[in-house]
Amino acid sequence: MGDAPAIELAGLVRRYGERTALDDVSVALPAGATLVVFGPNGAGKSTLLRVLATLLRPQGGTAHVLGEALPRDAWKVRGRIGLLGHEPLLHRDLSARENLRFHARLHGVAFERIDALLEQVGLRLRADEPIRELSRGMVQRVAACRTVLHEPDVLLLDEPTANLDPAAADALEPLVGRTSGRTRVVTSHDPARGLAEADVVLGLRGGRAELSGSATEAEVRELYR
Amino acid sequence: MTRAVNAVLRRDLRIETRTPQVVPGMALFAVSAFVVFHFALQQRSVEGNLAAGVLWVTLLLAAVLGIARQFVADREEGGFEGFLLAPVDRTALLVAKAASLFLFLVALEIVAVPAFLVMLLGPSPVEFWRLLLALLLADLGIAFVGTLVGALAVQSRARDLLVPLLALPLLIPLLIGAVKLSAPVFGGPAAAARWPWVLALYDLVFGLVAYAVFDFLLED
Amino acid sequence: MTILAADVTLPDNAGYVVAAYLVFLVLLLIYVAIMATKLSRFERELTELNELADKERTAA
Amino acid sequence: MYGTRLRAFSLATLVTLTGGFALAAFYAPEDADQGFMQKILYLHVPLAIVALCGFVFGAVCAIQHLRTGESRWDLRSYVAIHMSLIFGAGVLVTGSIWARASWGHWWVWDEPTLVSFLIVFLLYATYQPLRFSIEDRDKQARYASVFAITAGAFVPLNFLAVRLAQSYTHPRVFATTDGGLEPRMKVAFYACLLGMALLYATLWKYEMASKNTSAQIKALRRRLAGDEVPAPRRSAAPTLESA
Repeated sequence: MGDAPAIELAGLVRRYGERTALDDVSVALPAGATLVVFGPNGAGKSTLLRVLATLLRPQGGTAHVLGEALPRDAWKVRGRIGLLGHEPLLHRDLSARENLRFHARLHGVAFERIDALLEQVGLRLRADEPIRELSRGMVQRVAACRTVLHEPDVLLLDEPTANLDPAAADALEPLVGRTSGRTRVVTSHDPARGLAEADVVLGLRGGRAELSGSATEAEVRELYR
Repeated sequence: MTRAVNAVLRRDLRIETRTPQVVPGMALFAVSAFVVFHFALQQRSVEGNLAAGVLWVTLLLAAVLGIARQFVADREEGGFEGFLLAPVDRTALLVAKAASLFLFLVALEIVAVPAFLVMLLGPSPVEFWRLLLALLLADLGIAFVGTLVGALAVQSRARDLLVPLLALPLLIPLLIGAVKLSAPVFGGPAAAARWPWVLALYDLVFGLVAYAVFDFLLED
Repeated sequence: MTILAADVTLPDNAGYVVAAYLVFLVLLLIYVAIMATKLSRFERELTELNELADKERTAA
Repeated sequence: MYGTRLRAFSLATLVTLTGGFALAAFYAPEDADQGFMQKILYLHVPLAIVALCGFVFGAVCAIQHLRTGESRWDLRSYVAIHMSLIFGAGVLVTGSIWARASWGHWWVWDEPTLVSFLIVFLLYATYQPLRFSIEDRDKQARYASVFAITAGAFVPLNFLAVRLAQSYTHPRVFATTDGGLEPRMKVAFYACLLGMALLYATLWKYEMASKNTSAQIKALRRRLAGDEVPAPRRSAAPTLESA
C-alpha cells in the first residue's frame, strides 16, 4: 500500500436538500491509524461515515478510501470496509447465526468464521435465538461480528459504545477496538476517551471542520458549547 | 451475482418461514374476497368471464398486499444498507426480490385457486393448462412490476396509499391478458392465440424496465 | 332511447360540439388564471426585494 | 432561460390553432355517418396525441435526468407530465362528450383508445402524490424519474392490450386517420394537431419560465437576506438549481 493514506478527503461537500450536512471537510488518515470525529448531534458525523461507507455520494470535493476515488470506484471499496452504526443492520426475526450467514453469503466468506466470531464475543450459546430476544449489548456484539466478518481494512464506527455498559463495551474491543490493528474512523461524544485513542482528530460543527489534525481536550469541549 | 441473489432470497424466505406474515395474509385475503364476492354478486356460483374476473381481481388485490410488504423489513431493519455495503451487483436485489415475490404468489395461488374452484366456480374447469399458463406469465409480470413499485413506494411517507395507486393501473394490461387467457377454463369464450404472447411481451418489457431503472432506487 | 341519439339532426348535436370546445377554452382560461396568480406573486416578491436592495444600499 | 422565443411560440400557436379550428369548422366537409358532431375530432384527437407525446417526452427527460443527474432535466420531465395531465383531463372530458353525442352514453367501454387513455391518466395521476410523499429532494427527483420512465414504457403496452381486448362494434372515425379521412378533413386535422403541439410547447415554456423565475427570486432573496449563500443548492419542489 505504500505511504498513501487509507482515507483522504479534500473539500468534501454533502447536502440533504436544502441543508448542508458536510461543508468543505478535509482530512487524511494513514493506514492502521485511528481518526476520532467529535461534534454535537447534527454536526455531520454520521453523514461523514455514510459517505466513507459509499452509502452517500459526495457532492463536492474529493474522497479517497484505500486509494480509490468515491463514488466512481465505490464498488472496489465495498467489501473492504465495515460499518457499525446506530442501527445494527440485523433482522430482528432472524437469529444471530442466520443474520451473519446472510452477510457471509453476500461477502463470500466461509461459515466457519461465523462460529469463531460468535465464540469470541461469547454468544455461541445464544446464536440461534432471534435477535429481538437479545439484550442491547448482545445485539451490538452481533453487529460488531457482522462488521468484521469479511476482514475489512477500514472500520467505520458511529458511536459504537453508545448506551452500552462498560462490560458490554469491553466485549467489542477485540473486534473493533484499537487493538484490532485496522484503520478506524470513530465518532465520539466523550472528549477524554476519544482523545485517548485518537491518532488524528476531526471536530465538526454545523458540517464544517472546526478542528483538524490534533486537539486538546479543552478545544474538543469547546465544540459542544 | 448468483451468490448475492442466493443470499437475499434465502434470507427473505427464512424471514417468511420464521414469522409467516405475507403469504398467510394474502391467502386469507383471497378467501375472504371470495366470500365477499358471493354475497356481493348474490350468486351461488360463477362461470365464464365473470369467474375469470372474480379470480383475477382477487389475485391482483392480494398481490398488492404482498407488494406493499415487500421492502418493509429491508427499510426498517437495515436490510438495504446491509446489502449496499456488500461488494455485489445491485441488480441482484431486484432479481432476488422478484423471485421471492414470485414464490409468494405461487404459494398464494396454491391456496386461492383451489379455494376458488371449490367455493365459487360453477362448471368444472376444462383445459386447465390455460389457467396454469396464465398464472405463470402473470406471476412473472407481477413480480417485476411489484418489485419496482414496492421499491418506489417504500421510501415515501404514503407507502400504503401509493402501492395500489401505482400497481393497479400498471397491472391492467396484465389483467386483460390473464382474464382473456383463462376465461375458457371456466366455460367462457375461446381465447385468441395471441394472449400468451401479449403477457410474455408485458413480462419482457417490464423485466427490462425494472432492470434498467432499479439501481437508481437504491442510491442515496 | 338515447342509443338513437346518433341519428338526431344537426341542431341537437351542435350543442355537444360547442360544449367540447368550451371545455378546452375553460381549461385554457383556468391556466391563464393560475399564471396570473403566479405573475402577481412574482411582482410582489420582486418589489419587496427591490426595496430590500435599496435599503441595503442606503445603509452601506 | 426559458422565456426566450416565448413570444414567437405564442404567436405561432395563436395562428395555427385558430387557423386549424377555422379549417375544421368551415373547410372540412361534414362526416357522412356522424354529421356535424364529428367536428369534435379536430379537438379531441390532437389533444390526446399531444398529451401522450408529452408523457413520452417526460420519460425521455427522465432518462436524461438519471443519466446526467442534473436537476433541470427533472424539472423538464415534471413540467411535461404536469402539462400532459392537464391536456389529459381535456381529452377525457371531450371524449366523454363525444361518446354522449354519438352513442348516447357519457362513457363507453368499447372505445379502446379512450379507455386506454383513462388508464394512462389514472397512472400518471399518481405522479404528483409520489413526489409529495418523498421528502429528500434528490431522492424525490430520482424516484419521480424512475416512475416517469416506467410509465412511459407502460403507455404503448397498455394501448396494445386494451385495443386487442376490444371487439370493434362501433364505427371508428379516427382510428384510421390515414385511410378513413378525406383529404380536406386531413388538412384540417393536421393543422389542428400542429396547433395543439405548439400550444403544448408554449405552455411548457411558460411553466418552465415561471419555475425558473421563482427559483431566481428565491436565490435573490437569499442573497439579499445576507445569509452566506452556499454554492448551488437544490431548491423547492422540483425547481432549478438557483444558479
